[in-house]
Formats: sequence, C-alpha cells, structure tokens
Amino acid sequence: MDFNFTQDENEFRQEIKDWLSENLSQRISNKVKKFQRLDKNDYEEFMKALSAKGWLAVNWPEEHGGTGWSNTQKHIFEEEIVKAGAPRIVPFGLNMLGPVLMEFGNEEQKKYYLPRILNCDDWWAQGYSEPGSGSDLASLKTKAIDNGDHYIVNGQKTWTTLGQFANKIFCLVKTDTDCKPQNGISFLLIDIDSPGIEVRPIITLDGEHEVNEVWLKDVKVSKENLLGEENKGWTYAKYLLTHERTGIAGVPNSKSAINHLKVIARKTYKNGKPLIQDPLFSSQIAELEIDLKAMEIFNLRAISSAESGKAPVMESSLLKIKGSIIRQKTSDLLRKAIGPQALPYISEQFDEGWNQETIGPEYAGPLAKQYFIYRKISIYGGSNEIQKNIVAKSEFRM
Amino acid sequence: MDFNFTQDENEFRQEIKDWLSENLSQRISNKVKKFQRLDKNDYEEFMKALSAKGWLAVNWPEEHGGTGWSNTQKHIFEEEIVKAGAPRIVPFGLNMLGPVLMEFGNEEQKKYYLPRILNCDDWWAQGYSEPGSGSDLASLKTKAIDNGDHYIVNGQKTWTTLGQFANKIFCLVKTDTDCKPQNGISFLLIDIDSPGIEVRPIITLDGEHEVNEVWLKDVKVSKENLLGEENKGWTYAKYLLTHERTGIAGVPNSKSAINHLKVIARKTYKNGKPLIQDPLFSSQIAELEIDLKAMEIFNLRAISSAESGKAPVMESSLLKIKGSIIRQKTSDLLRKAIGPQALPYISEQFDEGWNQETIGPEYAGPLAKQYFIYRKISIYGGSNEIQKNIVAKSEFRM
Amino acid sequence: MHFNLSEERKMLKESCDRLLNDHYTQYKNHHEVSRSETGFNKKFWKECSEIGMLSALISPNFNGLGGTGEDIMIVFELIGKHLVVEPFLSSGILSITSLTNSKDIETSVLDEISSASKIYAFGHSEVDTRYDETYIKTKANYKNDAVFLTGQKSFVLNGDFADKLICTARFSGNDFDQNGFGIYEIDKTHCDIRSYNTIDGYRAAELKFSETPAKELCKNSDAYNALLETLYAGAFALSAESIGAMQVCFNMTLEYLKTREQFGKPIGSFQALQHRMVDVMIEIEQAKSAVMLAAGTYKADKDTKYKNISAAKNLVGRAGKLVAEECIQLHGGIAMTWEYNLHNYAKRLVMIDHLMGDSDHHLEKFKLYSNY
Amino acid sequence: MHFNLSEERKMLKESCDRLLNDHYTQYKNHHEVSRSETGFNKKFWKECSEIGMLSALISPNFNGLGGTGEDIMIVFELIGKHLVVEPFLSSGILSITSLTNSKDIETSVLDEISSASKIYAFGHSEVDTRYDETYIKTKANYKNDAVFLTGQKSFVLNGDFADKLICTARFSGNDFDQNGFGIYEIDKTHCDIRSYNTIDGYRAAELKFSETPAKELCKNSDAYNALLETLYAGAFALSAESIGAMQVCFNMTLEYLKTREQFGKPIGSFQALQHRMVDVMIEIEQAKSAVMLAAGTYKADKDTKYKNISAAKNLVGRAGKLVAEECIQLHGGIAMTWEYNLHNYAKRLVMIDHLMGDSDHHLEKFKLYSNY
Repeated sequence: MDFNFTQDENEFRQEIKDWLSENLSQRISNKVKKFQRLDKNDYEEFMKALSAKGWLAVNWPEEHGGTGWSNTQKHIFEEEIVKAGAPRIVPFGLNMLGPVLMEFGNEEQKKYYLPRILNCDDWWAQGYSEPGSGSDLASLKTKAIDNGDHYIVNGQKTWTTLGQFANKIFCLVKTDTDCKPQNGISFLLIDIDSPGIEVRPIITLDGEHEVNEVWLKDVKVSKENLLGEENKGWTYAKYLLTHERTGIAGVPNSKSAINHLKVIARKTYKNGKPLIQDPLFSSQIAELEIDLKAMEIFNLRAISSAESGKAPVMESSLLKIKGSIIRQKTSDLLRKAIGPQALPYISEQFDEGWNQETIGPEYAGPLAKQYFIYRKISIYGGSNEIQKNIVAKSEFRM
Repeated sequence: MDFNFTQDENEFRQEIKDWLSENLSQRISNKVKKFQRLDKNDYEEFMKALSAKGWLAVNWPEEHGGTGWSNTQKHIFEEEIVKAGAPRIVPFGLNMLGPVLMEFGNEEQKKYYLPRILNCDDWWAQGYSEPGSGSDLASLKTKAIDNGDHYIVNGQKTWTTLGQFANKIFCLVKTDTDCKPQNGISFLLIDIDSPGIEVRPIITLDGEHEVNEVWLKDVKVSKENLLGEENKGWTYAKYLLTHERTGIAGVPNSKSAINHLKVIARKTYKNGKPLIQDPLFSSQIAELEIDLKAMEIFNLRAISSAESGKAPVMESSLLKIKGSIIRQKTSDLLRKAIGPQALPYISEQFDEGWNQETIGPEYAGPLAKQYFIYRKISIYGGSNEIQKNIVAKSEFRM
Repeated sequence: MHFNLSEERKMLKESCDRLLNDHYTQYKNHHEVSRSETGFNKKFWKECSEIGMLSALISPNFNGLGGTGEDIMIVFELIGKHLVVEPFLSSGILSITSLTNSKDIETSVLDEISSASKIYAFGHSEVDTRYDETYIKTKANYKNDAVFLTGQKSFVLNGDFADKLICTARFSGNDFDQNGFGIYEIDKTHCDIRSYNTIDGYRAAELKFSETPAKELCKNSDAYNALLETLYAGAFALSAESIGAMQVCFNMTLEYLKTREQFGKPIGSFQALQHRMVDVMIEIEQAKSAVMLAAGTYKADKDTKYKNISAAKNLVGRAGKLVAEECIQLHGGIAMTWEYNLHNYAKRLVMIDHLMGDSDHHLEKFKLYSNY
Repeated sequence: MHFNLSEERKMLKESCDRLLNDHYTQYKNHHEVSRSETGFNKKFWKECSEIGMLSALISPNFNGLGGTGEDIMIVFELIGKHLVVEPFLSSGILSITSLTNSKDIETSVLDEISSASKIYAFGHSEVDTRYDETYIKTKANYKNDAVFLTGQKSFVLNGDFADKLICTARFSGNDFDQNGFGIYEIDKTHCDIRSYNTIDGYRAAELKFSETPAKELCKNSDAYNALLETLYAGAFALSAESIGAMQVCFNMTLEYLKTREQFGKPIGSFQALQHRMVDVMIEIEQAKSAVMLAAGTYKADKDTKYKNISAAKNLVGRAGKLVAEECIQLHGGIAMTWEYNLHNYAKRLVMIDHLMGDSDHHLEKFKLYSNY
C-alpha cells in the first residue's frame, strides 16, 4: 500500500498545470467558472489546443495518436483540467466511438475517422437512447432496411447531448426484427446532414438547450458506414458502455464543488456568524467531505486495480452511484447555504460577457439552477437503479 | 376539523388515570419501567384487575363483555396504560382469536371460549408462522390429517410469543394439499398440553426468552375444535390480521420513549453542557419529535376515519412502517446519548428486586439491549417490506 | 375530535378548486403569467376575490369571512395544487397579517385588499438577512413628525406590481436587536424597483429606498410581535401550499409508473420503485398531518402556535425535498425536460424551503419553543 | 500509488487468519471465552504473540516488527472478522501507545507485552466522561516523591484480568483542563475491581482507587499528547476492526438471501432487497477506503493523522450502523435469534461506535482538524 504519487507523477501533474495556465484561455475558464453557456467554439478551442499538444486522446493508445497514459496519469490530468476550469472534453467521438472503432472498425474506417476525431474535424453525437427505451437498449425501434448497397433508416433518437453541434452521429439500429432483440442490432455511422435527418432541441428543466431529439426519416446510409458486422451491434454497444469509466465518480468535480461550498459558507452569515461555524450546517458539509475523501480513495483503488488488469465493472457501478449522490448532495447544500439568495433567476447572467449587477452575490445566481439540473446525474448513463441491477446480477449472482 | 377531545373524552381519560393509580400495583409498574422480566403472574394480575372492572376486552362489543368503546376512547385508554407503566395486555386471545371466534365460531365455541378469555382462564398462543414461512402464510407445512372425529396434526410453529405461559394455541394447518395453497388451510383450536406438543424456547439476541417454537407430533385434535369450516382458514387468518390495528403505530410507547430520551439528554453532559443543548444531538431529537407529533395526528386521522366506517388498511401499513422507524430511531438515540455507559450488560439487573449498584446510572442498563431487540419491530407482524408490498398492491394497483 | 371539513368549507374548497382549474388549464401557464408585463392575471385575481378566496384569509374581526388555520390551509393547498402566481402570499397573508397586527388599522384598508382593488407586498429579507428574524439594516430616520426609509429589500414577493409596500426598518440598536425597528408602509412610486423572476417561475423584486417618506405602522415590541406573526403566518401558508404541490407530484409519478414500460412491463411493477413510492407516500401523509396540527392550533397561545408551525415547516421542507427528488428520479429522463410539467412542482417544493425559514431554521425554532 | 499489501504483510495476514480461524471455530465462542473466569484464552493469546500479531503493533524503535497504520489495519480487520476478545486493543494498542509516548520508557516493558507475558489495560473513561477527551475527575495526589490516585474508571476494557493498569488522573485545574493531568501506572492488586461483560460479549471492568500508590509516566502537555495519541490509536484500530466485522455481516446476508426462499423464490431475487444490498456494499467500500486513508497517513503530521482517523471513525460509525441494521432487517426473524451468529457482529459494529468517540464526536474532531 502506498498513497503517495511518485516523483514522476508529481512532475507530470506540474507539467499539466503549467500547460493549462498558458493554453487555457481566461475567457473560457471564466465562462466555465461562472456556469455560463458554452458554444461550439469554446469547446473546440480548448480541444484543438489539447490536440496540438497530443493530449486530446487521453484514453487512446499511442499508435492511434493517443497519450498512452497510465490510469493514474489520466486521473491526474482529469483533476487538473477540472481545477483549471476547462470545458469538458466532449466524449462522444473520443471516448465512446473511438475505442469501438479501434476494436471493431475496418481499416478504412479507422484510417478515415480516427484522425478526424483527433483533429476535431468531426463532432460526433450519440444515437443510443430512444423515446421508448431509456435504460432498455434491447427494445429500440429505429429500423434500417437493406436496400442493396445502402440502408434506409427510419426512427427517432433522443437525449443526444450537444447534438446541435454535431456533424456525425453513430446510431444503433434494428437490421433484423425476427430474432431475439439483442441479435438484430447494427451500429451505423451517419452524416448528420444526410437528407431526412432533423435535430430538434429538448429544453431541459433549467431552460437550457444541451440535449436533442434526432429524427430520421428515410435516411440513406451507405453500407460502407456499417461498423463491424451486421446484427452484431449489441456487442459493440456493450463494449462502448463498459469501456473506460474511471472518471465516472466525478471526484474532481465534487472536490471543487465542496471547496466552493466552503468558501460560500464562510461568506454567508447566520445569526451573525459565518455559516461554516453553524454546528448543524458545518456537520452536513463535513459528512459530505468525509464521504468524498473516502470515495477518492475508493476511486483510486479502482484505478489501481484496473492498472493491474482487472476490469473494475462492479466498482464502476458503485462509484457512479456514490459519485452522483455526493455531487447532488453538494449542490443541495450549496443552494441551502444561500437561503433566499437562491430565488432570483436571471437567464442573461449565463451569457458570455454579462456584467450587470446581480440580486445578491454573483456566485448565488447559478446555484438553484444547478441543483435542479444535477438531478440528471443519477439518471443519465444508466440510472442508479440500473447500476444496482447490474451489480446485483454480476456480483450477487441473484 | 376539530382537534380537541370532548368534555366526555377528557373525563374518560381522568377516569382511566384514577383507576390505574389505584389498581396498577407499584411493584409491576416499577418492573415495567425498569424493563425487568415479567412473569405470567405479572401479566395476569393486571389483566384480571381490568377484567373485574370490565375494561379488559377493549375491542369487543358489549354483548360479549367488551367495553364497546369508540376508537378514540380506545386510543385514550392505550395512552394512559402505557404512561402508567402497565404491562401490555396480552393480545393473542383478546385481540386476535376473540374477533375471529365472534365472526366465524359456532355458538358452543363462542359460549365456551369467549368468557374464558375474558376471565383470563385461558392464555392463548398464536400458531401462524412456521420456520419456512415467515411472511408467506400460503406456504405453511403443518398438516392435519382427517381421522374420523379428529385430526392428527404434525408440524412446527415458530415465533410463538409468550407461548411458555399458554395453555391453548390456535393454529393454521393444511387440511388439503391438492389445491391452491390458500384453499387448503384450516383453523384449529388446540390444548397446548395435548400429547405430542412440545414448546421449546427461542432465545433472542438480547438473551431473553419471549418467543418459542411449538412442535406438534401426531397431535390428536377433536373436530369440535375446528373453527368455522374446513379449508376456509385462509379467510379467517386474513380477517384476524387486518382486524383491529389502530394501535399499530405505537404512538404512546414512542411518546414515553422520547420523553425518557429528553430526560436522559438533560442529565448527560457533553463538553460540560447538557447533551440536550448540543446542537447536533438536540436536532436529532427534535426531528424525531416532529415526526412523532405528525404521526400522532396521522394515527388520529386513521382512527377517526375508521370511526366513520372506512377500514384504514393502507393507513395501517403506513403507520406500522413509520411507527417502527420512529421507535427504532428513538432507541438508537437513547443508546447514543449515554456513550460508553451503554457498554455494561448485567443480566441480573432485569430480575425483579435486583438492587445492586449499576455501572453508570441505572437508566443506562437496558438501553443498548433495547436498541438491539427493537430491531424486531420492523420485522414482526408483517415486515416493513411486506407492508410496502401490500400498499403497492392495494393502493397503486401495480 | 374529527378531521373532516365543515360543509361550508367543503363548498369553499370546491368552488376555489373549480375556478383555479378552469384558469390554470393543465397547470401549464404559470411561467407565462409571471413573465407577463403585469406579472399576474388581473381578471383572475378579481375572480378569486369574488368567490371569497381572499376574504377566507381574513378574520371576521377585520371584516373577513375566515382567517382560521383551516381556512388558510384549504386555500393554500389549492394554490400549491395549481401553482398559482397571484399575490395570495404577499398581499393575502404577509401584508394582511402585518396590518392586522399593527395599531389602529382601518378595516377599509383590508377591504381594499380582499376586494382585489389594492395589492400589498411585504418586504423584510435584505440581501444578507437569510432567515434571521430581526437582522434588519434598512434605516428608518425620524424627522419631526415624519419618517424616511433608506436601504434595500432584496427578496420582495410581487414587490414590483404591488400598489403599496410594507417593510421593516431599523431606527436604533445593532443589526440584530429585537428592539429598535418598526414596520412601515411606503408607496410604490417612491422606490427604485428591480423586478425579476424566481427559479420556480414566480415574481419578486429588489427595492431600494433613499430617504423615502413612510408611514409607521408599529415599532419596538409591537413591531417585533407583528413581524413574528407575519413570518409565521407565511411559513404556515407555505407549508399548506407545499402539501398541494406534493400531492400533484405523487399523482403524476404514480400515473407515469403505471403507463411507462421498460423491459416489457410497466416500470411501476419493479419492487424497488414501489417501495420508494411507499416511502414518499408516508412522508406526504406525515407532512399533511403536521400541517393539520398547525392549522388546528393556529389560534392557540403563541408558543404552541409557533412550535407547531415550525414543526410543520421543518417537516414540509424535508418531505418536499424528498418528494421532488424521488419523483424526478422515479420518472427518469422525461422529468428533466421543460415540456413535462413535473419540474414546476418539484421546483416549487424545493424553493418553498427558501422562503420564511428553511427546515434547519425551523428545527431550531421548534427547539426554542419546546424548551430544549 | 498502489493499494496492494507487500508479500511480507500478506504472509502476516494469512498466518494470523489461519490461527484465528482455527481457534474461533465457526466464530461462535467469544461469549464463552469472555464469560470464563480468566476472561480470555491464555494459550491462544500466547500463540498470537508467537506468530507476531502483537509485535506487528509495535514499531521497530521499541523492538517491535511493525506499528505502521497498515500493520494495525491488517491485524484489526482480522480481529473484527473473528470477534476476538483477547486484549489486543487494551494491551496491544492503548497501553502500548500510551507507554511509547511517555518519557524514558524501557523497551523491556514492551517486550513483556508483545511476548504475552504481561497484560496491560488502559483506563480513561469515567462514569460521566462520555467522549470528552480531557474530562478527568480521578485525582492524583503528589506527596513528596510519591503519587497516589483516588477515583474511579468505569469503562476499562479487560481491566479485570490485566496485570497492570495505565490511567489518567488530574492533579490540578478544572475537570476539563488540557493541562494538569498525568498518565500513571498502577498495580492491579491495589484496585477495587468490578468485572462485567459488555452487551456485545466483551470484558470490561470498573476500577476504584483510594490513595492508591502509582507511578507517573508523564504529565501536563506530555500527558495530553500521549492521551490524544492513545485515543486516536484506539479509534483507528477500532475502525479497522469494524471493517472486518462489516464484511462478515455482508457475506452472511448475501448467503442467506441466496438460499432462503419466500413466495417460491430466493428472497435475494426481490429487487428492493437487491438494491439495499448494493447500498450496503457501497458504504462498506467507502468505510474500507476511509480506513485505508487513515492507515496511509498514520505516520503523517498530527493534524492530518487525526483528521483522517476522525473521518474513518465517523464513516465507520455510520456505515457500521447501516450494515448492522440492514443485515438484520434483510435476514428477518432468524437474525433476531441468539443461535444465529449475525447478532454478535451487528452488536460489535454498533458498540464500536461507543468506544473512543462516536460518529458525532469524530465529526466534530474532523471539523476541528480541517479548520472549519
């Protein structure tokens, strides 16, 4: 057992920090820290800088232009970019499609698509969920009918995050309906400007547009764009879902959120004393901080066991659940801390360059909104209930 | 809406109080308050006094010697006997068998058994649960084989509370195994000293003997002792289980437990101040007290709706669940309050007349033990999980 | 003892429910109404007044037809059920309570409110007040016979479209003193008003005064008592409102669990979800019971009254959060969309905890009034 | 960074586990052992010493073979797994820590302990001390060169069969002072000893002294520091012990859920129970992680060390209660019987929270050492 980062790892961390301080623009990190709306350029500016440095494809092997980093290095990198207030690295091409392409794509596909992901030429969207099948992929209904050298695709995808910026979408579609649902699924790579595709915004409860519906009507997709074999899509889909989930607990995000909470609890007064000295409130923070410290170690244990070759499938599910609880509780305490200051909602505050006076302190503006939108963390990517089912099935064998 | 007790009800309460102060012996209430072991005489002494006064059969109609009280009166009565530190009224004959006899027994059975219950001539035990069927009555295995004018019964019952004091037991037995499990059950009234019956103690985790196993080996039971019709026992069993559950929330017990908790939290010091002034600890008490106050009203609402003729089936389940949580949390805070004083366990302290010095204050002795044994409250009488299944089925219709 | 409504009150409840139902069709337009220029619907407000929803909040002593805990509970449960943005709380509860607890108040003022011809708002919370009852920094400056206010009230419900403002201000003592402040009435035209919408779709304003002429309603211990009465009246009304909203959330979720299918069966058939629905159900019944208790003792001695309101507000705060969070989670993705109405109820439930003292605040008050 | 045990430590763990397994067959006899006249098993205690379980707790500076956080964690997880009643905590951790933090301690004393030839007990808690670190009413009376103790220590683990007693006593200041007390050694023969069993089946004693001759080990700030080190060493060892017991509870419950049938299928197939098992599993992993962190910083600066131990003890207290309560509930009736072994683990988990500071106490300490 050894808790210390090695000399090399510490130097690595410093290198990341230094690079970020020079290459992450103040403008963008300010927007991130103020929870302002990011546009496509904001994401791409940062990702292109990383790409130029060779740090974009954190999870890819070096042969494909990835970093080849160890899990511990990835963890350090992730911590530092969150701390610095960088926008998140859009994962759909890099962390979802990329690994599936490498494992199951043909040579042409790899040669064509992987560099385009690496160079931010393509922005991929995810076409998994459908209105009728949230957590139940086997029940999907989008159909691709064989029409010689191409398919005709009809159906509807939903929860397509940042789909409004995408030029490509990978889709699970049914190519055979006369068999067990899992056996008739194929994995298609589709141009989003193909005739018949329409991307419609879904406005979430915070009034923001981040997710979309994608409607496909008689969309022609060349068979060259079939990934792997027809009707084997279920295998690829599962590979995608279980691959690379070390960051699932959101430790760096929760760390900075709890720090933020403590800063606010020092600035906010209750009965004439800083709220952080209130026995009840500070106990709620402290319990959360203890949980987070424990989860950080739990996460490192999972990373370290993955390093030694074991796939931390069960740990991933447990970390996803606990991670979501901690993030949600933190956002809960943040809104509680500020009392009535949580009430005002001024949408313009979340636009770049807004500099009017706020009602109450500036930090108060996003907190209630954040609390509500963070309810999604325990729903998306396989809800906590689904994670529990997975653990029960795989670990308890019940 | 009117929250006040009527003049009559207040006078009724005073009458109960006065009677208790004269007729409940100091000796017994001391034992109850010190959580000492009660023997058969202790129970019977109090029950016989009630019987003489005409107050024993609280839930029975007047024609059978019951009080004919309203639900509100029953509630007041229950509150007062708990406050006074009376032993509990043993419910197996009075509240379980009695109503079933009245509804389904034949005239001879009613004439013979009801007065004997009322006069404390019979101590009934309950023969429902079996080792393989905790919450699942339909799966019971004890068999009664028709042998002319009598049955031959073989099987095993368990969790028979206070069975060591009983001279009678009512049993669910299988009389037909070739049909749906629910259809082959009969309800038998059995002498516990019949040849072939053996009552064996079950020692619970607190080291005490309150429940028993009852083994039946070739026990001869006359057909006169069949209650109602053969193979209709399931109906009677369900009637018994849903009948009379207004006291299920344990409000009076929780009230006196929280009072006890507050007394102890005033006597116990933390950092030189009474524990009740500790912000964290007092908040835990206060939250519990708020929950209990709410539940008291919830309970009264259920009583009042039962008064107007609606069977509070769903409310009973919800109250059973919440009631168990509140009692368990109170016992949890009680053990927490006293810190290391919870450690010593001196079994003799729970015998009548023990008057040696305790390690720590006398009130500390039973608290840890109580916390552990109170885990049963959410298990017995249909576990909280079973209650939730019942509510889901009946209210959600899912 | 009984828990039934009298015939009269049943009728009140039914007629109000019908009016609200007609108006808030599908309960979908509270954002539109509160984002409109007026911030509320004048015609509807008038109708509410006409069927007696406002006079139900006022005691017969002041020419009203109600004002008991039960009346307030009935009206505010319906307000929660329909997400009503009209100024029932600000004008109907907070202002009326502070006025009726002031000296020499004329009944005609209350008549103006109950007839919907005047709207009042109540301003107490300043930017840093949080839930401290007597933390007041707005200054009252007495000059000869007149008094002038200088300061800022940041969270004034419906403060922009009200005709009159009632607010607290301090003339002596330190910022926390229970003495040395008064309750004043000022005219809307004399304030610098910044209007905004709240996260849950209601309307509020930040008001700034500078040597603004005011009328004293009461001061010192009278003001302290009136303020407590006002804050507790608000906490009670909000608790009842929360019950109405909880019930809608529960019903929507139950309906959804029955119809939405996953893995080939309704998701409501999954035991883990069923059990959580039962937990939610229990806490709603508990919260209802606590509000009923507070309603039943609304006219009792102040310690009992405040203790039971604090208990209700604490429990409603905890239960409301549970209901909001669990109902969203049990729905899954659809509950995260603006289109689906659940979030409006969930938001209201959570934001009620940010008004008139949150669950922690009222836990402390409960201890105070229970002599812990 | 890695979380694997070294080969050496793996061997230590395995050999200890084997010994404990052989001795505590089926883990059923800890009550019998602790209710026996001696209160522990001498032969077994000697064997533990021989395979190095005691010297694993002592640093090489004092002639031991271990004493790191990792060593203590390994040994105490096994103690929790097997419900060991022998005086590892009292003699092996508390006494050794207070001795090694005293001035001029001779290594031979520690050798006596690690070779199992002498047993020490540590007495600090008095009847009203609860978890207050420096609330000491036992008096130390210095006369010429000698010191005499008068008072009472109520909760001394293994205090009856220990050969020597180490205890705190005050010679000046008020009852709470961080100064003005010392740590002393007294001979068992000079005390009035009342032996008792604890609710979880362990052995403890109440000791009374009256002008009992004692030997000073340290005093004033040295004593304060030694006391803190001792209490934190105990809290850490108990946290690790808790992990061992949690794991047994979890495994027993999982096994039961797989085999016990109701309504025609294993109860483990019910989703509501599965989900609760996952919740339990998460908290066990969390608790393990917190203990590992405390182990890894056991030799760090005191603020870090104490902060992480307090975090671990807090989390272990919460998780232990959850595990105990949920595992009993998920079992149902059988878990309520004396015959079924689960209750022994459940009791230990809960009573660990009553030793060396409960979860609330350590939450406050965590805040203290984290500069809240």
